[in-house]
Amino acid sequence: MESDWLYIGLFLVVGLIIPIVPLILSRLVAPHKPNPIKQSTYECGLETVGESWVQFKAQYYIFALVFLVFDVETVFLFPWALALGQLPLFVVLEGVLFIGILVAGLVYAWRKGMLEWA
Amino acid sequence: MTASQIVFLLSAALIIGSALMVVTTRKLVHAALWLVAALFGVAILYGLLEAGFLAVVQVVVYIGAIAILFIFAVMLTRKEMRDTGPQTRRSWPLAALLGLLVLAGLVFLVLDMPDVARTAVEIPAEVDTVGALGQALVSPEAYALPFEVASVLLLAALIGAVYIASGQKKE
Amino acid sequence: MNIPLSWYLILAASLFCIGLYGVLSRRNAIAILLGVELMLNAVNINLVAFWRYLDPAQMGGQVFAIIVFAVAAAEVAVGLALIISVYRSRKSVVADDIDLMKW
Amino acid sequence: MNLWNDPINFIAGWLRALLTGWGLSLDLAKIFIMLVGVGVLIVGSLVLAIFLVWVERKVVARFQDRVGPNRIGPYGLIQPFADIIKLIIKEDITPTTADKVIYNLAPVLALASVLFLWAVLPLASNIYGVDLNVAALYLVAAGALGTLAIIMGGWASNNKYALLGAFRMVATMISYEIPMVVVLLIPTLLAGTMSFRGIVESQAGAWYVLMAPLAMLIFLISAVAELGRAPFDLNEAESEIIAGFHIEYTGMKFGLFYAGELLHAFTFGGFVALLFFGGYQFFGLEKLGPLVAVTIFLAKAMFGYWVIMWIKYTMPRIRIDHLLAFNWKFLTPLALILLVVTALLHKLLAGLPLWGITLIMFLTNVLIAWVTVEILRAYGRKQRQAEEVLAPAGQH
Repeated sequence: MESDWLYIGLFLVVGLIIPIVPLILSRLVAPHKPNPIKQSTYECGLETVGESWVQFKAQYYIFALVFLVFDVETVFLFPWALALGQLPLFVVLEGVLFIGILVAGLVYAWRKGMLEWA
Repeated sequence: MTASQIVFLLSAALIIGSALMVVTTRKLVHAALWLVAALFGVAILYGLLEAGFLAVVQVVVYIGAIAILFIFAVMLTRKEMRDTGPQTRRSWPLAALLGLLVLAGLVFLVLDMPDVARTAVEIPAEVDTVGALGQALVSPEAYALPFEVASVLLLAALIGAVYIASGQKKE
Repeated sequence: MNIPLSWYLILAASLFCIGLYGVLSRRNAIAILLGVELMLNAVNINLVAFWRYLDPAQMGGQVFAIIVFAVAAAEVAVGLALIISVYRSRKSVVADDIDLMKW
Repeated sequence: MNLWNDPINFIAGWLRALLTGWGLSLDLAKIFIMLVGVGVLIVGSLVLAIFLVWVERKVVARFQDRVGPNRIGPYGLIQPFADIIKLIIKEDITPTTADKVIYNLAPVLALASVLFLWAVLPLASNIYGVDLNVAALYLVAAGALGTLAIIMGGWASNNKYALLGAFRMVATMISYEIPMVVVLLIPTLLAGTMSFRGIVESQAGAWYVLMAPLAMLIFLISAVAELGRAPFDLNEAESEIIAGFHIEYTGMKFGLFYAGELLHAFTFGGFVALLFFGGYQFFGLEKLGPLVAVTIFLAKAMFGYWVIMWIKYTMPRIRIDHLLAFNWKFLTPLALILLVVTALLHKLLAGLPLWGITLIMFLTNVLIAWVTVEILRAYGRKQRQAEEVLAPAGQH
């Protein structure tokens, strides 16, 4: 058990370090001749127009919101799915009720037109 | 000094350092990313405490969902990339003082607790904590009610948040 | 597994106080919510540490931690939605400026 | 314990004896052996990624009726190495307005989030990184880090097209994560465990694709969306937003994103094989030896990868509103219904023989698919009628 997590920890560290190696290699080998035009942001080959910080649609945020709630709820379902085998039928119905409440939220958002790209 | 103590101290340093950056850095996107680092440190602690399920859930929920939502919100409420103006209230020294006082009080309480230097009992190898968690969460004798209530809470949050964020479309 | 319980508790206490400082000192409402997240995580560390150190056979601590996840998600969802809604009408996310309801 | 039947333990035992012989303590030797294992797995998967560059180029050429790389080495096999050398010696340009640290961190995290997945992939019954008891959620967690990498890259470039691309990509990825997690619950539920080895072992009787073919389809679709490949590649819709979140990345940093994408596609092919096609099992053939099992697994993963490529090079791109509507109004409800039905059937049919369970579940899936198609057809008809009322024929 503990050694499992030790392995994961080592994996995370090594997995983060190894992708850096080609970057360092590239830094050593590649030419480096910066100039202002090269280093300006790229925009279809034209000069950059206006602020690079654009206000984007609030709809992205609505989807992220719905996602957050669903993400937490599906995470709750994992212990339920694991315990399913050892438990009586009405516990399964408990999970079904849980999913039903989840779907009610989805239906609400749908009916309110929140899932449209308005 | 054993291996797990070293891991604990490293992740504690990560958590405290990133948390300090969260509350002091000027750029809000950076603050959100430092929050991700702090939360990742907490996930390491859960791994150390052999609560594997919580460790991955921490990453899935906090880093995968909550941090993303924060970054979205920061970018939605900003006109430009750089944050301008003072980021703290004028009364920040008072807040710092209060924080330190609370910390001192809590540390005093913790050290005063009986048997606080205890070490953990071994979890027997055959005990499946993830399975036991599932059993506890859905069996009616244990936590079935909080389980259902949580879903109602999330439903309420979803409805409320979607209603507020979408703005009244009447106008 | 030879870390004393007090280490976890002190770490959680410091994290809580840093979060508290963030909540009290920040002007931006989103930054205040970031501080609240830190405080919730401090609580969770305590819950899980007590579960591990007192009685791992009882899953109470972990279940509570999971409920805290749900509460944190709900709090972030509603809190950020409020902030965005206020930003739309007042073009500001500074907590002090949001003083519509003074009574 | 011999080299043929249990190579990992054989080599580990040999290394342990060697290291303790040199005077290392047992714990240190264990950590060192783990480190060697981790290194071999990661370097192996990166070498695989290099090979995948060649596969991808060759296959897309065939789809487009070309020959593909064929100049360097037999069948152009050396071509990816030439590509890498080119990427390394290219000048690395960082925009002056970029947020340097985050800008440089993003590609590393993007590739690393894919590499992390290899820690839990069981290549054979005794060749795997770690048999985690929460592996299914670990898969989701690694995906969350990938999402973070994209938003970091898009934001740090300080380029509006990059930011827009990142937002589209992240909206797609998080949306399609929901049906993916829901259908991940189905093998978890059927196997009664989240460990991937447990899921593979429990498919010894019948592959889950027979019990839950719809779940397999949903997983495949959401995996493609998660990868950001066509038809879900609006992050890099060249005609609209140049190249998505990695516009500003050049040289090896772009290479990391690219390698990450290819390896991610292959890895998800592996996960489809693992969750629904019996992983390293193939009608008892895997018992010949672990190396045979690894070959079986990689072949299945390659098949999954090929299907993902097939989809990519056949389908046109979908518009973002259609894409999100497809997820939230179709895929997510369907996945939830499927989960409820599977859970109930799994519980009710517990006493039956395996073939009975499999048959009933398969038929139920077919029924659900049929009902869904009928509902969609009725909906489509209604939509068309509404369109015709609005715009009578001849007036377009």
